[in-house]
Amino acid sequence: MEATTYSSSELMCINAARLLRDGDVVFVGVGLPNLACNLARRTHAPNLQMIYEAGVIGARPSRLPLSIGDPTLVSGASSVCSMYDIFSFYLQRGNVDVGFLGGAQIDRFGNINATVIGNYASPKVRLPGSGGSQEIAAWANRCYIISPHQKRRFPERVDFTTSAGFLHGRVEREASGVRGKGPLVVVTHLGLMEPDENGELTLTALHPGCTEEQVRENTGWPVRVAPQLRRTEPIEEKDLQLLREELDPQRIYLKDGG
Amino acid sequence: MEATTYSSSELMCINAARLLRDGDVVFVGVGLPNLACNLARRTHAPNLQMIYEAGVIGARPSRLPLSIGDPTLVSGASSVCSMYDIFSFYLQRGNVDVGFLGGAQIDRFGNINATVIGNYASPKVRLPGSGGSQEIAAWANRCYIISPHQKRRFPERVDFTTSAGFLHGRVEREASGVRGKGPLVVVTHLGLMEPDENGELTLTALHPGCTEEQVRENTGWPVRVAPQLRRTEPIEEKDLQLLREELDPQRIYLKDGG
Amino acid sequence: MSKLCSLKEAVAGYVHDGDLLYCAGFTHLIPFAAGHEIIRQGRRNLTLARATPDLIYDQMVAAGCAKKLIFSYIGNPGVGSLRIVRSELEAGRLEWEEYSHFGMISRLQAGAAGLPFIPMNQTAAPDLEANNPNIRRVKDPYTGQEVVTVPPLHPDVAIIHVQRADNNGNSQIWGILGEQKEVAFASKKVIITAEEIVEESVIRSDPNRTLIPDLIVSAVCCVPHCAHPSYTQGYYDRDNMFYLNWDKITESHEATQAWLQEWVYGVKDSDEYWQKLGSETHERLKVEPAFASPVNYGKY
Amino acid sequence: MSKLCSLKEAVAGYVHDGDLLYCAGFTHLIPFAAGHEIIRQGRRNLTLARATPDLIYDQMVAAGCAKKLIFSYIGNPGVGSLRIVRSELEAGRLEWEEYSHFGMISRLQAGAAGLPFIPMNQTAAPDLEANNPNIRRVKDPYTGQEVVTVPPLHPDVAIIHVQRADNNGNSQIWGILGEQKEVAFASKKVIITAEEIVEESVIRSDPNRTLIPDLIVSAVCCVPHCAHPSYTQGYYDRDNMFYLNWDKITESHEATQAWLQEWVYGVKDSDEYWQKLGSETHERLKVEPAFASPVNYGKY
Repeated sequence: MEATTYSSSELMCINAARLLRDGDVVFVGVGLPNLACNLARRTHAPNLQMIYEAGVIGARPSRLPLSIGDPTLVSGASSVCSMYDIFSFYLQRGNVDVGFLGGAQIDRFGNINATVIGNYASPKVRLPGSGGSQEIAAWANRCYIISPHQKRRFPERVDFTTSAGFLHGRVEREASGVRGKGPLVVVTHLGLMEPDENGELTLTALHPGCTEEQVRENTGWPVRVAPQLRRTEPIEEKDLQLLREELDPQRIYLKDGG
Repeated sequence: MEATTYSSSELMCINAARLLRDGDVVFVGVGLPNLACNLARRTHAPNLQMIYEAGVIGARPSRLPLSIGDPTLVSGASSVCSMYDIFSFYLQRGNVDVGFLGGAQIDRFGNINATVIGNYASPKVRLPGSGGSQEIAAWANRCYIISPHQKRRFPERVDFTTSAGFLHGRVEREASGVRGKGPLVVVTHLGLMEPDENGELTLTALHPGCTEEQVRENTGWPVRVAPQLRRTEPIEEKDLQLLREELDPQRIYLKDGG
Repeated sequence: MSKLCSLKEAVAGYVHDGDLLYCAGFTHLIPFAAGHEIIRQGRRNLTLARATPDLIYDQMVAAGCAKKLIFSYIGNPGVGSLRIVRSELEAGRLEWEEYSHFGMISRLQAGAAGLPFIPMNQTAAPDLEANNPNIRRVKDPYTGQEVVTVPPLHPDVAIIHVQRADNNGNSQIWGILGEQKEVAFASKKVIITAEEIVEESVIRSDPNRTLIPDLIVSAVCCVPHCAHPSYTQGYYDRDNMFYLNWDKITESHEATQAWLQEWVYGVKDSDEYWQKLGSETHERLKVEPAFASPVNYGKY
Repeated sequence: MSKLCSLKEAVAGYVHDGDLLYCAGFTHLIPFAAGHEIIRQGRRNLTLARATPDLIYDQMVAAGCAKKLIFSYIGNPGVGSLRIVRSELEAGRLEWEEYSHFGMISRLQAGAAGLPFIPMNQTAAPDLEANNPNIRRVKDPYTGQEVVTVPPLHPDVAIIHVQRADNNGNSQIWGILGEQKEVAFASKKVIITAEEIVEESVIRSDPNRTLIPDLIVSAVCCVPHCAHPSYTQGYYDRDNMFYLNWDKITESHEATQAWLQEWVYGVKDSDEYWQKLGSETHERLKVEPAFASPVNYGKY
């Protein structure tokens, strides 16, 4: 049997798609989350409901959306509403099952920084800021994070908490009373990390061919390994084909990121 | 010159129409206020903007609306929005110039009761309640009240303050910080009452043929008469004709009410 | 996933004794057929919430379905008093909770938005606030001034009539929107009654027109003429004559019960009700078409 | 009452040095032509508010119009960083005030509704709140739990691009609605730029489609292709190539200034700009029509 070859973006995308359940209402961002959702909808989750922060519900993009407000999201969608409504009637009200998140830094407790590297008042690097992610991280029932596995992206502690993971530990998030369960899985190009009972991200699965050693080298804290470390399922040719031939034929988001 | 004859409803309606200025944005109720606004729009105020609490803006009803949500209000209107929007984006935001009000009781300080006669918890008569009037009375820039002049309708003090006039005096309303100027004119079938510097309704004008004596007999408090008591302008034939032939040909609202 | 079922099935499955029910529609799109089905199925102890109870709740109260009313205006619109509701309130036989329209609608907005309260500016009118412990105050953290608050309303079930919906429940409304969208999002379950069930492609050709998305809908029922004697913009007119007649009918207990016997218990469903109204009424309520200007979304 | 005027007149009359300006549109309907006209007229010390500053504010900041930015996401959408804004912020040459999208939009909702604040549920993310004194807390008077608040935003002037408007300013939008309506009602003055000025009868045939009513509009300008390189649903596509090019152009100060010279200062108005883009671009951005299903309002 010949080994299937794929990029790390493809690997992360397909593993993210596997986390979605049929009928899920997903708050989608452009890029890999969008590809993952469309892949899931075309395979095991035909009733996936894709919602975009621009106020689009039930989108069925017929081309790859190049921005969060691409007109292809609207043509053929089931509903369009204002941004205030999408954040209040959908997200805050508890109508969103899944949110996808990413950021420049993700820390030991799944907190995300998308705001600044360095000091807030006089930043070394000014990042884009929250956009929708502060509320998605708090109010979506389940959150998934997608990120290449690099040491600078996984520090012990974020410089700025743009979106709450488990703060300093699960009890702290639970005490705050926010409705969502927080980040449940971090999908990287090496494997999956999931929060333990204390909310600390631990390695729970490795992708085929990846090692614990690689994960340790590329994580900014002494990452723990779950007692029952799994292997993720091998990548199937049919998923790659869908991604490459139909969903992102120009390889805009699938060009290798790690 | 032969005297023009008209009903008291016609008299009140035409005098109410005279209070409207061209370009006013009016929060309209059905019945006499609707007729007054349509009369004004067809005569001296062609740019009058009629807004209805159902969420209709710029209505141009082609028949007499029989309810506050008549479909004729929508066909040909410039905009339709939700009730939350009409009360918040229009009325609370300060985009409404004029509100028309009525009620079972109007007292010395222009407070209105549309809720109960007697005690709230076990009422002698249960009236319809506020509807939109609590907020119209507070937030429209100018309010006008239309009511037949009867002693039971003009008590010294209302049984229940559904909508604020000047409360116990103008200073009290001003201290509350509400944006609207309160009831500026009460149009009855005998004349006009306007608040004095203390917010107390005083007789400022009599309709042709009406007397101070009639007003005193039909008011529940010792009503003061303004030093410069005026006569309202005589009713013109052309206004009556518009009302009778075009606006309410079946005399649904113009049948005599006092 | 199709949620299509009969109105009988929807009421049997989703409306229970003791529920807090909101039949939506401000004068427009009032789901009378659903109210009648609830009466036929003999629901009891309902808390009926509506800004304007209108004839639909007068009928349900007359039929003994209700233990409490939440409202902001009780009148027979354009006619006068709502006799049944008024006499039950005056007799102390019906509990109630009262707001201004804005207070009532704000409760729905808070409910739809998932907020624990919503602020409103002061109105200086003291008496309703003094009599309703749900109306409270909070200090604006910027100016220190007080604002008035209401808590969210979360009906157990909302019934919402619309012009057209697809099998899944994506629903489009035009004309007066009232509080339809806010009620749908505020409620735990939503039953859609639609004049027409259309192909998904009709809905998806005009997504901005969709007020209620399928993901909050429990059941979809095809119920033409559901709103009579209120109306459905573009489909039929308001039957003002019925609103006037109801005022007469409800002058006597006997006439009211006889009306319920004949027009609610005595008919199987809304189709039979509509047929019974007769061709003269059908003719009287017909409307000439007037179409919206075309709108091009573009193929992207 | 017609408020029709040229975009040049509207900017001259309603946009002043030092104003708080909100050019609306979430990726859709961004009024680039208005931004360019403001640059040409040399406005200074503006506070620029937008959820996503996008290229329009990157260009205005590059041209020296701005002293402060109020925002919730600074990126070149789908491309990466917004270089000019980012470097000005990092260099400390531009003041800023930052929210999440929901915080920003909530400020507009509060502004539009005439409220002194609006509550939002907690997010547990502490750092933005700790760095922005406008984000505060209030105790929910029902549960005693704290909610987060923001104050209203009241821009001096809003510029809003729409598909079609009448002379008076009644404006219809379809496709992504973003924060257009909230911005319009929150602002002190509103300038409408429209792809098409249509007869009042077109607007009034479909009142539910009207997002912005004439009564809050100060000026109406006919500006076809105003939104390029963003898009107008049904009229032309998003020019993604320009979004990619801007990323290259802004790598150097000289190239950025040269671009402003050629494409903003060097053209008279948006018509000249569009012509200068050339037929290949026009062709590339064309869209095939796809019409909304008909809707019947009825003659009443």
